[in-house]
Amino acid sequence: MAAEVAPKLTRKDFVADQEVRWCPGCGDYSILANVQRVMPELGVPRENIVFISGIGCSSRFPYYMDTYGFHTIHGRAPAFATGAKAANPNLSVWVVTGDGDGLSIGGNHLLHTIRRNLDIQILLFNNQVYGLTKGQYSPTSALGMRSKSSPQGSIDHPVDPISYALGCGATFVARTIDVDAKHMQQVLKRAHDHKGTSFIEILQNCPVFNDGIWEDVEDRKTRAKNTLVLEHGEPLVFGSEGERKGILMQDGRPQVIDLADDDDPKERGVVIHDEKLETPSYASALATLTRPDFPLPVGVIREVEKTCYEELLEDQIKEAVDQKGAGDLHALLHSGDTWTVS
Amino acid sequence: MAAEVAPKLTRKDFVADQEVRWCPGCGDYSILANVQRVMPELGVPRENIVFISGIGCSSRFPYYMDTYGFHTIHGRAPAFATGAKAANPNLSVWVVTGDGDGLSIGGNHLLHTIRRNLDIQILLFNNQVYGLTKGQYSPTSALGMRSKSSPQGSIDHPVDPISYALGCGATFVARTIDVDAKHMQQVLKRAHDHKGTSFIEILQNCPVFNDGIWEDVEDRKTRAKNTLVLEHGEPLVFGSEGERKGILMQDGRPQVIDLADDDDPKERGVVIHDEKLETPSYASALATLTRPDFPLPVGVIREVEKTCYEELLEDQIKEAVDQKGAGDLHALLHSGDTWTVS
Amino acid sequence: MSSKTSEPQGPTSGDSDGKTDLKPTTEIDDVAIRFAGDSGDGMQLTGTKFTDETAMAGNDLSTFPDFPAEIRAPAGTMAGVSGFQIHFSSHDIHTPADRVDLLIAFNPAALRANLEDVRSQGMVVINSDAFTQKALTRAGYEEDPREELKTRYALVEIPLTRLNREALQGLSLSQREADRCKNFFALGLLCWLYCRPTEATERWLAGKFKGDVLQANLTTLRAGFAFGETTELFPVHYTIPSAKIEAGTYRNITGNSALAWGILAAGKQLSMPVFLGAYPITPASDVLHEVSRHHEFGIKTFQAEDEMAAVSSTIGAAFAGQLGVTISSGPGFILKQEALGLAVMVELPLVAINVQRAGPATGSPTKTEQGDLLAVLFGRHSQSPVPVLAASTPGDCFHIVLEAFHIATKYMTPVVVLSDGYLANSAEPWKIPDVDSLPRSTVNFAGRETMGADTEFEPYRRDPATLARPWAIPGTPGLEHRIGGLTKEDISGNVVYTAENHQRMVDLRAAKVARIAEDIPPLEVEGPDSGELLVIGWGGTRGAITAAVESAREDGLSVSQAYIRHLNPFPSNLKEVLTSFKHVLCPELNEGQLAMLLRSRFLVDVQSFSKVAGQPFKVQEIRERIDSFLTEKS
Amino acid sequence: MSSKTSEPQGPTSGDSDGKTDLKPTTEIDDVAIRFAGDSGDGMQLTGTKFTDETAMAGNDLSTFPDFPAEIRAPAGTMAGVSGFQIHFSSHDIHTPADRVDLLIAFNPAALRANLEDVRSQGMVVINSDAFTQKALTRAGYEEDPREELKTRYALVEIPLTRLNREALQGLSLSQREADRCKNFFALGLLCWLYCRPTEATERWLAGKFKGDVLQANLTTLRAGFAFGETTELFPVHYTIPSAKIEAGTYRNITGNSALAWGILAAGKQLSMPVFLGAYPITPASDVLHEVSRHHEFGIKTFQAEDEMAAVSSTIGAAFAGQLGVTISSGPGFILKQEALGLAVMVELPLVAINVQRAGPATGSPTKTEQGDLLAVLFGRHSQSPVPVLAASTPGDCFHIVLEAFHIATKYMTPVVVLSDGYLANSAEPWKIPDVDSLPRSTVNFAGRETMGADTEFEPYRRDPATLARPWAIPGTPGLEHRIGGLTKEDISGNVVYTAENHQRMVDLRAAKVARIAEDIPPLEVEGPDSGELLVIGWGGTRGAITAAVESAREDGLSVSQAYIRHLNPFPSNLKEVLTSFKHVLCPELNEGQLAMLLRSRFLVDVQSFSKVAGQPFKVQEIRERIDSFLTEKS
Ligand SMILES: Cc1ncc(C[n+]2csc(CCOP(=O)(O)OP(=O)(O)O)c2C)c(N)n1
Ligand SMILES: Cc1ncc(C[n+]2csc(CCOP(=O)(O)OP(=O)(O)O)c2C)c(N)n1
Ligand code: SF4
Ligand code: SF4
Ligand SMILES: [Mg+2]
Ligand SMILES: [Mg+2]
Repeated sequence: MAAEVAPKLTRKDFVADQEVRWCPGCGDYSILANVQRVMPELGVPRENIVFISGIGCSSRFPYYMDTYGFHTIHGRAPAFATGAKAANPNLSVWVVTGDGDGLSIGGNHLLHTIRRNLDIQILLFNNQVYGLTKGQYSPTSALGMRSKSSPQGSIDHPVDPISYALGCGATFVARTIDVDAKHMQQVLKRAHDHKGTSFIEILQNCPVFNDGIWEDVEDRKTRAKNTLVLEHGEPLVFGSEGERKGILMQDGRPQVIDLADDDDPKERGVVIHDEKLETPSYASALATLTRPDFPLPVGVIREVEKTCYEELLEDQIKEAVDQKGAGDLHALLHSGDTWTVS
Repeated sequence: MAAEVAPKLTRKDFVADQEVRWCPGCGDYSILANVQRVMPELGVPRENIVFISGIGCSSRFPYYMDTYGFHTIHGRAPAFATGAKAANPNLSVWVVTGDGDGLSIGGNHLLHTIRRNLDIQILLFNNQVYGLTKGQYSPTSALGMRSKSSPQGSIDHPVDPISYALGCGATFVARTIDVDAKHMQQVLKRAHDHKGTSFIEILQNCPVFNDGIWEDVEDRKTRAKNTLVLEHGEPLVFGSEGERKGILMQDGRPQVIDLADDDDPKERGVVIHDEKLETPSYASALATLTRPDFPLPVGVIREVEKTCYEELLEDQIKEAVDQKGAGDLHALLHSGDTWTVS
Repeated sequence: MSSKTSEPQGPTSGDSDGKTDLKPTTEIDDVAIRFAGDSGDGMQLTGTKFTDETAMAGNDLSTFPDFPAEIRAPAGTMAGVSGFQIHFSSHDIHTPADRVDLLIAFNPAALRANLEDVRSQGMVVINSDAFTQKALTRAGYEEDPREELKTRYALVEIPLTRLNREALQGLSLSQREADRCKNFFALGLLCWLYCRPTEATERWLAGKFKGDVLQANLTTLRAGFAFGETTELFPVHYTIPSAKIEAGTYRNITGNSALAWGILAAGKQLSMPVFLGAYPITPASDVLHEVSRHHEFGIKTFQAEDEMAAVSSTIGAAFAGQLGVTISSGPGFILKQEALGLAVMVELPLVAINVQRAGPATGSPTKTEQGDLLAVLFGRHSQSPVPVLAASTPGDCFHIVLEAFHIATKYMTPVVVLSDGYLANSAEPWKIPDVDSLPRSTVNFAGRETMGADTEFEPYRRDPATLARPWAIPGTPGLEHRIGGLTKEDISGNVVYTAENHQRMVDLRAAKVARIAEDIPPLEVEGPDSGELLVIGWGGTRGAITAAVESAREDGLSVSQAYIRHLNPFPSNLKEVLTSFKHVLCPELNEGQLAMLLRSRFLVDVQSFSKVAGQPFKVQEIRERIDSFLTEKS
Repeated sequence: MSSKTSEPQGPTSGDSDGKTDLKPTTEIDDVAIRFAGDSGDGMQLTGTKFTDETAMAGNDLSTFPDFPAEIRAPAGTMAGVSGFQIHFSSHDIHTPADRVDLLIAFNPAALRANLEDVRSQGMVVINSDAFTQKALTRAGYEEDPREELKTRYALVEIPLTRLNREALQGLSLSQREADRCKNFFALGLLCWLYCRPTEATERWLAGKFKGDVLQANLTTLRAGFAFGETTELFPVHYTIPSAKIEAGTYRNITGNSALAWGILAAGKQLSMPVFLGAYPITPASDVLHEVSRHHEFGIKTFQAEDEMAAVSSTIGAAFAGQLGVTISSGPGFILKQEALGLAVMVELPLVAINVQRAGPATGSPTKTEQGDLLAVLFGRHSQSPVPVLAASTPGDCFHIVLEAFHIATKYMTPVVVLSDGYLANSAEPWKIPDVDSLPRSTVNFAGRETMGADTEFEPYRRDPATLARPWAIPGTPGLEHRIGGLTKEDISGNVVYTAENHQRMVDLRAAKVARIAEDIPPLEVEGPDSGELLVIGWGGTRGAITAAVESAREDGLSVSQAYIRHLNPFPSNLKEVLTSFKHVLCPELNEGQLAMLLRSRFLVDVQSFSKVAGQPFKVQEIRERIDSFLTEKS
């Protein structure tokens, strides 16, 4: 664990001297601001923080953070992060990736990093498009999306990042929205506190190539109606006063009911959110709620405990040293059969 | 669709003239025999059948089938299959892969092939080890497995192939066992009948590097107790006479109850298996049942309908031709601004 | 640039709207201009439209777009500047020109980033409205450069923003919307200045926009034209007589469009369905985009999850009997090497295109380089030979794809085609080929009927002429067989590991590729067949080399040039050509890769002239190297 | 093979069990034998044990295991045969020998697959119990070959299966278990035949097995030894005097163990933790296995999901400040090229090992080749230079890893180390180096203290001597900075796309790698410094070349040899060496890759002698090429 001796830092300490090169209005700006705001609150010395990314607009992120940063190659950021974290478990390692970088070319590394459960954070900016290469559909784009490479509409069924992470055995899975500063900061802190790989899907608007896909949950006017804000131990209730609704599960099938403002959701049978369930089937039910019939769940969907790879790796060294003593090169070279010529 | 004019074929028609080069006792032999037995029953002309594999012991499979076959490179078989099927939708395309080939290096192609839902079959032979490279732990190996590359025990949490396939959005997911001939043949037929990507995990014993990991479900004596044979519309009941048990779901948490031989499982609240549920959370609950507390589900876990990639691809061509007429090279070259010099 | 001035004449625009020309025109034979502004200012579009007009005016031309890797880098900064250069002429030209005669800069950053490429006393047109103190600082100017500029250039300050807004008054556009049209004001002005018609642009606008936006663009285009006619700032305007070009119908084409159309044409010319598997990457993606717009050609496009899947799916399609093609750029291409090695082993036809960009690593994705020649030849493990072709002009990209497919299917082999970032985006007038004159060929799949009734199908029994193995596709009764990456036995294709067979197959694969030389035309020398110096090149540097060598020869130097389209195998007379000259110079946008191949193969002291700066050669650079070389050696 | 026979002597086994030698011994100075059987017959183990005994007997030796790619290919077939050859001698030897003096074949397939490598009139020992009609057919024999064999070889038929069973009667083993021990019967017999001690094997058995299995193996081993003593079949046995070898303590080592131990040693010698990221692949996996057994050295081993993750994690670890090393073989290595290109751009130290195997594609994974030299040099897109070293003997694999790490950390660069399938599995006696004499070095991470208080950290400000940039690792306060694959600005490391900077950085990276030549010892010539012919090679062919050249020189030919360990940059005197000879011949297990480099660099007419058959060179092949070459040229 990083020693907590750093003088109190502020957001500014995390702003790098590089000009930010995203398009005007890009959702990445707001994510950057929120990450910079959260950093001082983590109690991690700045020099121990590392941002690692792949390739994409989103993956330019590390250049703008005044921490250690590594802008790597397309799709492989989780593998670079694995090496860095395994090498030095004291580091606070943050992976930034996009829906293309993380889920198209990089899907395999996401799988294996998640299942190994290193104590790192993975932020996947989902704008449902390849921004940097100027607007092709991505693995999260909706069926039928017209883009430069799909002028007649995409014919690929999209993958849902949350379901995918769950299928990979993720111990921490969450979702938040580029423009919802407070919520994002909460989620980022929770991710940092989680011991294990934290996977966060951040819905991000790309005004240039895919404007408005998240509008219903980004717009303050419609957000309450269209999002289900998850809180551990609280009922699955959404909507605003006068239009509250709750979610039941009937034989594993979710269902929306209307709630009067003075209803006790629990009594009405509304499901109580439980992040800690061992079996991921509840989380996977949440993951598949789709609008317009259901609201979009945001917040921490699942958090469970499992051993972390980098700790077990260090343990192996300790165990080996305990059993055999610290490595002795001379002894190694002379192990087994040797003979001496004089 | 392939014309069904072929003369009645037999198992022998599918036996290639190549010497089979697996170790004595390898589970792959039995899988091969069952696949060869099923082929004549599919009603597909032999010349339309294509087996495509990656690299691994399991991936030698195509050499032994007297059909068209392609032994490709490590991990990429689903991508080769995608090209072959997209090019010629008349072909019956079978991918053979291993836990290393399919889930280690090849995890990404599995994800994308599954979500695109081409009408192909993917058979993943899971022996929880890298056989061909002589016994390293694989992504499905249990935590703690001692192998050549993990002499102190593996420290990776394994990925569950079924959960993974579900997280990828699979439309057909099943599991069967190398030595259970009848069951495997049924499952293979179901997979072939399914329109879309069928993913089948086949539990396979590697007597050389990982002997006996599936023994409790392979051994006829213990199989009934340790497997839950799934049948659509039937209750989740397992065990044999005098020791029947059923599975309930309480708040999304599975639970085993004892059943008297004359109990009506339905009345006792035992879950009725439903392959067709739209939300995959039930299937994902099944996927995570682990022994010894629960039996291992075998059979078709999920089968739902979605459009197939190769059909939509053909439709795009039809649509384009309908709208613009068949491509005219002269017209294309002269489209837009041209000028004539004389 | 020679010029002759004449009195005001009639309308030069194709419009017969009765406008009369109010100012004298000067005839010149060669001009290069550059548009420069923010990434958001529409410079690429403006340049393209001017290019179309220029082409219609009958000039020879060459263009060079140069833009940042960011989608829309920060407004007003050097990093965000996007440029488009066009060189047009009444005679044959080969490059977008080393220096421009006119720069139009939309803001201070655009001025600062491009100024050094303006010829001395060239014209610099700026949008004076954009020269605020803040903008100057953002561009990195410590003081206003305008005064100083006047000493070295003909500076023309135009309040572009204001003039455009005024022109659009009365239309119901927001100011922001109106401002977005100002590039068309500039375009109108330049069309007047160089007596270009505006017809094609107006037609294009009408097809693209409607209502107020259409009206605004048309209005400001015409306002710009009118402004030229009336302002005191431009005393003359210029005509550039049309070039003497071969008769025919022409169009502008970029390398990427030509590749895309070549792919579509291949399906027609070989009468087979085409499968394109690709993963987007700059600067290759536009090929995927363009092909995707033309499914009516029966082509299937597959946007894969990554490059490994792109090439693997393509090989899968080839296995299933289609014309497979995959396209990428350097970083993506090298991810395909393992699968291409498999294609070499299983001997399936396939075309793999690499539109090279500047590296190493992610490098400078929108910049050009010729850095991948050795990588495509030798980047697979073990001995894994493939034929390699390189396109040399945008239009050549069309024909080269056809040729590649011809070789691939005739010899049953993957073929690599090289293009580069410069060719990809540059445009040139292209004589549209007569479709009937394009090469055709037929692919013969193996069939049961060609074999005796009881014979086993032998997937590696070769055609003695080409050494090609048969292409037997799934769906063919009786030819069921297995292929794969393990060492294949000669003829039977079974898996064997014996030493003799291994060697034999290595030799056969090498011999097959070498044999392709028989189909390759001899290398042509431009200029005398022998002499002091041969300048040899390949790929997109052809234009610059040609221009430099021609100028040197005009100055009486003994210099010829040759350019290699077929990089593996080489044309059979290559040795003869090389040894007919006292010296050989090889300019490349890499550290001497072709030079290395030539030296090792022929033991000729080929001298490399290397530039790896993300930019094409300037003609002058090559010319100077020729001069200094001849001086050193004599 | 020279010999001298003497009368029966005392015990030759180290055991002082009072056995006396009943038969005459013949002294010979050089023998090669081969064990051959099914993959399941334990040939590799038997060979290894015989090797250990031979080493203890003080002979120089060289081994060559050759086995199928399948885990346990079908019993009794040619495809399933596994062989182990050992060459041992009382003098210095360099190769496992071209032909064997004795073959012991456990079944007809083993006989058929190996017979052609037995020298004329050599001894062929067979397990006669295995020569059933069925087995003969399975091996592909149409008739029993034994009669015919006798005319050409000294055939010795032994009922091995039966003798072994009989020896083990009384122990409670199943017949199958008993049969599994028969390789130890054979081992005992051969130990008797060549007067080897059996001590080490007995010790090894005692450590490995217990109870009846231990007993059985010991019993049959001794029974085999005794059988030799008593049977009529072997009238004499042989002693091979110990070789005159440099004083020191020795052990047998294979190339793969040496690589693994080199990796462990690197951590010690540079006093830094090591991180090994790898994905299993034949023939490189054993390095991962061996290192994984030694976590007590503080090394972290990471079995990645694929090669991209293997190299990426390793670069990540290097970024975090560890000694990163990644290992693979050809097909896996080329998947790492993109990430290695990034390592070149970000200039982080790293060692990437490629244990080459026979290709192309999946090829013949257990066979050897030197096919990847050009791929490791040029297989990344664009200009992406890395230093390349190649090991030439199994023991050299240890030292080369140390050297690679030294270069990597001193110059801040990824370094490629080449080994091959032959070196990987072959064993040789290796003089164990004195740990204190191994090179040490210290890595200096950048620290805030080395900078002025207000200065910005400049990640690309280079050490003027080495051109290395500083290694500033996360966790260091005040040095926070960003690196990545986009073109870097000199000194600041910021992202820029200007032409001058691009060129400067390309030049700097090239200059840095070129500068490593200053640390490289000059190329040594074995034999006269000048003359008729220089035979030049690299990597695992060194032994065969040495043997061939020595024999040629013994026969009075003017031949010298040199071998290149440093393939990039080359030793600085290389040109001088090459030009001191009239002719240069370059034998390689590829199609002339080093030859190509030498020809292009030095314009010297280096002649390639190429073999690509999945097998090492035979000494005789090279010798014949030398002879024919000198005849042709004279
Ligand atoms: C090996 C390789 N292939 C392809 C590319 C081109 N490329 C760069 S970013 C990108 C997609 C980025 O999409 P996403 O991750 O969604 O990022 P966004 O730009 O939308 O933030 C692609 C295809 C590359 N740089 N490297
Ligand atoms: C690019 C590449 N990397 C690594 C390998 C080595 N390799 C071959 S098969 C294999 C693992 C196979 O495991 P699995 O798929 O489980 O097959 P099994 O042998 O167990 O049936 C590996 C690592 C390879 N052939 N190619
Ligand atoms: S292209 Fe889209 S994602 Fe990329 S910077 Fe611009 S707005 Fe943001
Ligand atoms: S190693 Fe295992 S999986 Fe491979 S053939 Fe042998 S028994 Fe089967
Ligand atoms: Mg995106
Ligand atoms: Mg396996």
